[in-house]
Amino acid sequence: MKKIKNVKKESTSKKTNQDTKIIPPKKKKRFEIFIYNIWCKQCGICVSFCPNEVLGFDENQKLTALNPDACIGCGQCELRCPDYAIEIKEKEEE
Amino acid sequence: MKKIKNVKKESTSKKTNQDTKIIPPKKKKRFEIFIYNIWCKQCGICVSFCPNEVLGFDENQKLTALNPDACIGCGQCELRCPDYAIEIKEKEEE
Amino acid sequence: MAAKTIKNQEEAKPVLIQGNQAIAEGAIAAGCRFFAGYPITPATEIAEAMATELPKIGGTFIQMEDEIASMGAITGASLAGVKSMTATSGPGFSLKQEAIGFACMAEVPTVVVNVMRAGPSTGIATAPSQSDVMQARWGTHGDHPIIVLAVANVEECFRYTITAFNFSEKYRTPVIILSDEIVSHTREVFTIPNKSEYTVFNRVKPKMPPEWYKPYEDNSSGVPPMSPFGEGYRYHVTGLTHDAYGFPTSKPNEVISFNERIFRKINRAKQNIQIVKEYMMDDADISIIVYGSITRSAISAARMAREIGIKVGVLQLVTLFPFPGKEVIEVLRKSKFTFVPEMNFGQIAGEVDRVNKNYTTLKKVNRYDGNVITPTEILNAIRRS
Amino acid sequence: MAAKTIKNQEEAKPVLIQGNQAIAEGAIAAGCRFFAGYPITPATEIAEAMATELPKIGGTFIQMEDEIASMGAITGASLAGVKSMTATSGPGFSLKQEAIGFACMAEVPTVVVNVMRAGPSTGIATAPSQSDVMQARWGTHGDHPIIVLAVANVEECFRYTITAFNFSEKYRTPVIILSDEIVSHTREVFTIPNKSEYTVFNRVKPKMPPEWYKPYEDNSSGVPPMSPFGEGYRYHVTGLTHDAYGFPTSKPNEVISFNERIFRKINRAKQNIQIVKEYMMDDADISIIVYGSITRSAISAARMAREIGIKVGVLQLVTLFPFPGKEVIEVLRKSKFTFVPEMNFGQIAGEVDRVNKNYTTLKKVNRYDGNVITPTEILNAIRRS
Amino acid sequence: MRYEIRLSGFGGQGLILAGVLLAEAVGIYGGKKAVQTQSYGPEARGGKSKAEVVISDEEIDYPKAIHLDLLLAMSQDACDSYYIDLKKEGILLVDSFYVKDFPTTNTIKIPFTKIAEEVTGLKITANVVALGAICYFCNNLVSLSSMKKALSNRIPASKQEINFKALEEGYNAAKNYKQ
Amino acid sequence: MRYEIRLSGFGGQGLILAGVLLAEAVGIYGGKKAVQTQSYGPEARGGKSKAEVVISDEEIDYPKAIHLDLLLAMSQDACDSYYIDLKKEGILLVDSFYVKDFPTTNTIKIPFTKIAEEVTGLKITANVVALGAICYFCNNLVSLSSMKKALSNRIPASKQEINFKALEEGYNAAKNYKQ
Amino acid sequence: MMKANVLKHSTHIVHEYLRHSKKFPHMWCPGCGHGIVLSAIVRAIHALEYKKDEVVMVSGIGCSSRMPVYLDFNTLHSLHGRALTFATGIKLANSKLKVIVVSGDGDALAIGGNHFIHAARRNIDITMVIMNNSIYGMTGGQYSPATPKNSYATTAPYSHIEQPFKISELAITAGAGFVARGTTYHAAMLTNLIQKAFENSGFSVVEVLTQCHTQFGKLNKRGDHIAMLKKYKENGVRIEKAEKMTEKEMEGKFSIGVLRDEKLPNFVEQYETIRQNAAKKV
Amino acid sequence: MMKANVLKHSTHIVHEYLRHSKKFPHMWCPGCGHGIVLSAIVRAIHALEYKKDEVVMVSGIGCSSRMPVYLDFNTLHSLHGRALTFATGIKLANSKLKVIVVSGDGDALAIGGNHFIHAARRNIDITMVIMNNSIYGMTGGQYSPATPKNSYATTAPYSHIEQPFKISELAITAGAGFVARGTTYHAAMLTNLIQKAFENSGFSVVEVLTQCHTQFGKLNKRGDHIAMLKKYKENGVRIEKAEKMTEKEMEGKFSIGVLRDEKLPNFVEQYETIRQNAAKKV
Ligand SMILES: Cc1ncc(C[n+]2csc(CCOP(=O)(O)OP(=O)(O)O)c2C)c(N)n1
Ligand SMILES: Cc1ncc(C[n+]2csc(CCOP(=O)(O)OP(=O)(O)O)c2C)c(N)n1
Ligand code: SF4
Ligand code: SF4
Ligand code: SF4
Ligand code: SF4
Ligand code: SF4
Ligand code: SF4
Ligand SMILES: [Mg+2]
Ligand SMILES: [Mg+2]
Repeated sequence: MKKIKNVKKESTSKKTNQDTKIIPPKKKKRFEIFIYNIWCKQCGICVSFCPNEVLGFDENQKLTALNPDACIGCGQCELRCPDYAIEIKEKEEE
Repeated sequence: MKKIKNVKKESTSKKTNQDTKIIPPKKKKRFEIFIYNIWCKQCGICVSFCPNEVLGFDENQKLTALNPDACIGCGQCELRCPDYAIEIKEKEEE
Repeated sequence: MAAKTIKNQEEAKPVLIQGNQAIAEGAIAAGCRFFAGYPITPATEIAEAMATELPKIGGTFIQMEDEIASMGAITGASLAGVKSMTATSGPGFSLKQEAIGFACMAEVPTVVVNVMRAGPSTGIATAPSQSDVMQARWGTHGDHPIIVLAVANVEECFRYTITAFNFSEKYRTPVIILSDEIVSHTREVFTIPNKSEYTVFNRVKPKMPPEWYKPYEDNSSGVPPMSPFGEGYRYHVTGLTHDAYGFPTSKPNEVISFNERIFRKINRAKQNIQIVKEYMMDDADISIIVYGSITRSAISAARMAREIGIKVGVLQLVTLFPFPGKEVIEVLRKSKFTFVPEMNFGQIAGEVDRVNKNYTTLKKVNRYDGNVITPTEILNAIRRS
Repeated sequence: MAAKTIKNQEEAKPVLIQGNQAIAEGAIAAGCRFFAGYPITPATEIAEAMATELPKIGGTFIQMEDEIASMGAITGASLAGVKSMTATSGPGFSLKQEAIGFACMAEVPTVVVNVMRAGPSTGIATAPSQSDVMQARWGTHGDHPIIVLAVANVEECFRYTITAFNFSEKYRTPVIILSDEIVSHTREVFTIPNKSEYTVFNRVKPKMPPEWYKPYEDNSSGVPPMSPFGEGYRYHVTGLTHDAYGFPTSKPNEVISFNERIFRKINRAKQNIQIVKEYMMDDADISIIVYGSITRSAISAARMAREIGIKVGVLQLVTLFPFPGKEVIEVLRKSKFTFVPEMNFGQIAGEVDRVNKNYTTLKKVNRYDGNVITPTEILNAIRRS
Repeated sequence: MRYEIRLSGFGGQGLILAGVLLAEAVGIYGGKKAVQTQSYGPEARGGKSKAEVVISDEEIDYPKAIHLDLLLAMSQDACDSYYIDLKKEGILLVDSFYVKDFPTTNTIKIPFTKIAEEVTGLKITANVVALGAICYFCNNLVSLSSMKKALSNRIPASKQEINFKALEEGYNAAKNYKQ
Repeated sequence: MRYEIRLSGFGGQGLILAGVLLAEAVGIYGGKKAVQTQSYGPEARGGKSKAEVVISDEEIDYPKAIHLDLLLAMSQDACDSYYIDLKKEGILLVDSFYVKDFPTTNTIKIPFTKIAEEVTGLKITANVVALGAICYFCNNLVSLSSMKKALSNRIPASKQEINFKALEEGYNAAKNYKQ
Repeated sequence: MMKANVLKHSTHIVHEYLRHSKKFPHMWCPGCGHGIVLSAIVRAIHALEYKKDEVVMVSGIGCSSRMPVYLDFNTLHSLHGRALTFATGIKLANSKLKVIVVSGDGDALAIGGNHFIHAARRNIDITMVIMNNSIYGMTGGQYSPATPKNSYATTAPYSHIEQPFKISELAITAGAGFVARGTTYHAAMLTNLIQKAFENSGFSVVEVLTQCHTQFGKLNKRGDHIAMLKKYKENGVRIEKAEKMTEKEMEGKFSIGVLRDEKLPNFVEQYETIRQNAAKKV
Repeated sequence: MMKANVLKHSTHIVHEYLRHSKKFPHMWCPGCGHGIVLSAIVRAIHALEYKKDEVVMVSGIGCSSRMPVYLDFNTLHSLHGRALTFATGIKLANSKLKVIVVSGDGDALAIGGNHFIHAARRNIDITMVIMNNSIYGMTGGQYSPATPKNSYATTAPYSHIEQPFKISELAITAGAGFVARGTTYHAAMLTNLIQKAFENSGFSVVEVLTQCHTQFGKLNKRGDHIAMLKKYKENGVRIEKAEKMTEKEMEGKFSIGVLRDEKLPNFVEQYETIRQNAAKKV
């Protein structure tokens, strides 16, 4: 089980998904997004239900964090990923 | 299927069974009681639930109409006889 | 791709058709108008084809809650006068055994298809096998005969499904059709024959007045006429051992005569029931006895052997039970070696062995890894001998 | 009269006990602590005895919703480490076939008793028969070996139920005990042996660290050690064809090695498994090959024959499968005639016939009217020959 | 020496229990071999019922009765059906409370059910009364005392006394029986 | 003459349909014998998928492919697994959109999926594009016109046009192919 | 509507429907409730004026399942638990037949429980009479899925620990359009309930509480069949009345009468539509 | 009580429970809901701090039933429809084990329907998660007992005419002490429902609506797995709210949450009493 740390981190912040209430982090936390591409089946569930449109596919149909900085660490992607192929970790204080 | 016409007809009238409402026949009808002893298993159900205690067993454990005249033709015995061994017929006008 | 290729039987146009679809077509051609089943790989396409086709022609398809229920339903439908079929694979076939025994006992014509897959148990659902052969003969409790046919290609799927219905109607018995994953899923070009090209047999109904009818009365054929429910011949059907009226009995003479009759009705018709096919047997001194999809490999192998100068012939058993012992013995007698290739550990080989009273040397060629036996494998076995 | 005669096993007092109760006693003696069943004549008393006895000694009895559920439950209980049994008769035995096949595939020790009654189908529930013999061997789909024992009297009911458990534990396989209405309902005086008089075998558990454990790994015996669920060896059990880890596979080499191993583990232990008993065979020139309750008639018949100067011997097959061909052949070789009396149309006779390569003249003595074969019938058959 | 006994009548008369008691008296307390069988069946729903006991000094191979040495018939139906299985010199013992037609003049007629009702007040002890009679007729096979042992093993202490009484009355009735 | 073709890739690429079409084109509209088989299995849940067509002038006994004359591989996985079954002189035809490692330098690489997307806008027509290429390489076995007949028998009229286009593009791509 | 006279000449009517080729009395124990159920069924059929030829009676295995052999209909004594599966085939093969399944609590709900809930779900036009005697009568007194908790059975010698099914309620939840409960004491009412069950097109269930004194009664000291019938009389409360009673008042009692009567589309009529749609696609 | 963090580090937790000896990704189609159910189960078990060694997961046959092979528990992939029977034996043989059955709508309710209602009636301490995708996924799209009326399936090419079971309601009527319904969209809630199911001692059922876009979705034009998840989101109404809504308001919607949670005496604890009583009689 190779954990592939996703490197693409374009920080275009997008409007939040209306369906989900977002509590703005009291203290701005930052999150790292790990995608295990060997396991990921590109189903797009995490993409669809991410409240902040953090995720998307690249031109090779690979899942990518398009807006990693927008991630609020809500864990919705992990909860619904049918293939346990995405993981969110709070960033260590730099 | 031999139909044995029961001949015992002692006419001791008894008090009516309290559990069952008896509508006294408007015009006094009389009934004949046929017991098919070859089929009868002497279970006693007809005896127990006859509203007028018409039926009983003789000394040989054979089912008998002890009080044939008390029969009101309600048909309860026929309805519950598990062996279809008793039949009530209205008597022809004599 | 299920229903697309199933054509109305009037047009005689070639179609590319799967074994499973050909079984459905054969059933419909034989007059089957009721199908009850439960999905299972690799038999499901039969149900799917029947679900599509039967309502078009006034028939009925129902998916039951399990295989037992399916067997019960087809038996009921047949009692009500409608030719009926179910189809399954090993696990479902195991479940049906009690109800198959009932149909044998009550003498209800039904056709049961078992598309064999690799076992034991759940095994490999998508791999072919021939390991339910002995089960088809002995899967039920109690002693009774049964008719088992094995099909080898699309054309046989069609043809012998009709035969299965005919036997079931003629002898008032369930008939088992054994197919396998290869036969059932292989698509071949096939032209559905015209009605004039096959015969359909319908059960004999009673002609006497109802008061005279004894639904289980013996006669010269051993097969009493059968009245569908609802046509004035009210009678009793039971899985208990019964007398000529169908009423339960335990009187030894009645029990014996019932049990002997159900054997006799099959045994006396053996001639008619036991279907075998010979290929290149005339001058053969080595024989292959084979059935089902492996027949194709055997014929290829025989051809290949003859190319290198070995005179090999093939005896294909279409009827597995009642076991065509006479025909097999004839072949054994003229063979130096007889090969029995099977996708199991040697089930029909055991039957051949029983009748082989030192006539020839028997050699088994077995495969049980979920793959079909190739012509080369058989050829190599022959060359080694 | 069910539970009354079942005594605590410490006291060695003679009791009048039915075959069915002796089976229950034997099971308990063998360490059986779980029974799941569904009532059926003539096997019900086994369940009733277990319902009474098991809770007394910390075991569990459960009446399930049907026979399939019973077979599932005992397989589950055995996986959790508890020796388990179920008991039924023909109709229930037919229903269990799929689940028996699962236990063979997953190699779960279980004991299944079939008290045979007259079939086919519902037949005569209260009459004896021996017509499920071939079903015991071939009732499941897929190819696998199985161990089948047949008991003849109360003492054997007790003794061979222990043997059945021992075989099941030793070879990780279901073992079928065939009894019949006569054996099961006949009461005889029997003294339940002391624990020191029989041996009880318990399955071998793994000793290696869990990381090393492969639940289906081959070894010299072909029987991998078995860990109960919950003891630290977490593994996977499936009815799919599986690899050494128990994981589904369709890789031909893994499939082959699994299938061959389950045959090998039984075949290599044949010597141990095949139990036969000889009576008066030493100087016999006529033999009777027999099993189950008819053994008693056969022995009587042999005695009667010797009284009139005919040297008859008896070979009783306790183990029906794996079929003790070697022992049978030995007897066939020295017999002018061999008789195979059975309460069916000749099922074991067919197996004897297979191995009889012109050694002797085989004669069947069959009865299928719901009555037992008497000594006189066998004697008469012998005298006619 | 093989001795075959059949106890027959209708369902509910306790004939199977009687068979078990007889087999236990002989086999456990009497020092001989005994094997007991019975017929089950829908008959059990009020129809015929029968139990058999085969007694021998040696091992008993065949457990079913073939030629009866003693037939106990406690119903007319049973008497009619099973008389044919009786040996020529066999004993036919009937409950004359129920059996009115006798197939042979040698029939031993004792009204077991009547005796039962008289001495215990319970018709259903007729089976034990009959066992008493059998103890008399087969005294070389089964003694009253081993039958009592069998009874006390099976029957709750509270009911022992009336059963012993029934047994003894049966024995006495047989002893005093005059054709 | 026996000619064996295997169409392989992953589930969802329509390879079984392609196999059926090829067999129909050959066997119904092309005047030769054709037998089509396929592999089912849990593989169908997104994994490998394959269909085989065996073509011959005579009756075909053995219906499975043994030594492939032509292998179509539309995924890397399929290419890797099945290449071994290819005859020495057999044709390896890959969808270069998915297959990037080639087991032999003789590989014929055509980006079927890319072509499909370009000409029909639908990746799932890649199977038909590949069939077009096969019509070219096996023109002695199957003609474009019989393939078109097969297509029009199976495919709703509304989709016929784009499928014909896909087919032709595949044929042309093969024709214009240069190693 | 019930013919006025079916409650009046019951024996005469029943005799008309018995098989004269069968030996009577039947095999049931003296006083067994199954015989009473038989006559209620016959009266209902007589009232409906069904022809004997169009009636098919199907059963499984059990004492209750012995019923068909005695009746002059088309009769099928099938396998333990499977009566509904055979009946389904019969009904679908010839929808003009009136198909009635008679079953015991064990037959219908132990081994046959799955077919029961599926027949209800499918709403196939079959009338089913379940003779619930809370026990396996035929095999000699083992517990059934209807055996009340804390009862005794030969397989529950220390008392029974499982809850019983609420049979009628289960039928309703599973989808049956008509569900009623009666008893053998209420023999006249039972006739009526069975008639209504036939009249409802769809899967119709009548649960009948019936005495097995031989097994259940004896093992549980419930007295003889008469004592058991008296209990039915005492504790059976008409549903109209029961609905107005509190849970406490209903303790130890049970409701009788029609529990559900709704016309739902049945399988056969819907399949006819399927046939028409399919025929268009030829 | 749920450990606070199980909803937060789901992937990490799930990976801890996967079998490293198995090849991933698993065999389910991309986007199949069964994978989501797996993670909800793992989170619940993790929250309960069960040891892997004490958990036994049993399944039948179907796509859903492939779950056990991936998880590092004691796992049993049994026969189609029979998981509960095996689980019953396991639980009774060693009552300390935590036994969970995972099943599909076909496995649990078609062939397995009888074991389902009997396990509920018996109230045996097993937790059962039913993945209801309204179809037979594994065999390629035949109708199941949960397929809604008027849908399409490969065996209902002209539309389906049978009513579906109300699975949760059936479980309640059959006697289950704990019954809940969830969806794969409501993944956090699902974790909680499963945890509660484990906590209830007795037969506990969680019905999960889960998407099979490959078969059911495709045959019924329901769009892809994402569209199906969105429908769950739209139409799933928490039971607390649903109870206050009118039937009309609930049209096309369904309630989710805990439908029943009662402590009923379970089989194992009652059998212990039987053992004590029996031991006295030795
Ligand atoms: C497959 C199968 N299993 C078991 C039996 C044995 N058996 C016959 S009837 C019966 C139970 C009958 O109970 P019920 O249906 O309640 O009928 P009752 O006798 O109480 O009327 C059983 C278990 C059988 N005949 N077939
Ligand atoms: C006895 C038996 N019958 C039929 C099958 C074939 N079969 C395998 S899975 C399945 C249905 C699965 O449906 P479901 O339980 O809903 O699971 P899903 O695949 O939808 O998750 C069937 C019918 C089988 N394996 N065994
Ligand atoms: S945790 Fe996942 S779902 Fe939540 S915002 Fe981050 S990427 Fe999106
Ligand atoms: S939900 Fe999981 S499998 Fe699907 S795209 Fe996202 S990471 Fe990949
Ligand atoms: S009809 Fe019957 S029940 Fe009524 S009074 Fe007369 S005898 Fe009594
Ligand atoms: S109810 Fe019938 S069987 Fe019973 S005693 Fe009366 S007539 Fe006889
Ligand atoms: S045992 Fe019970 S159910 Fe059977 S006939 Fe007797 S009373 Fe009726
Ligand atoms: S077929 Fe359906 S249930 Fe099966 S894995 Fe695919 S989406 Fe899931
Ligand atoms: Mg009952
Ligand atoms: Mg499903």
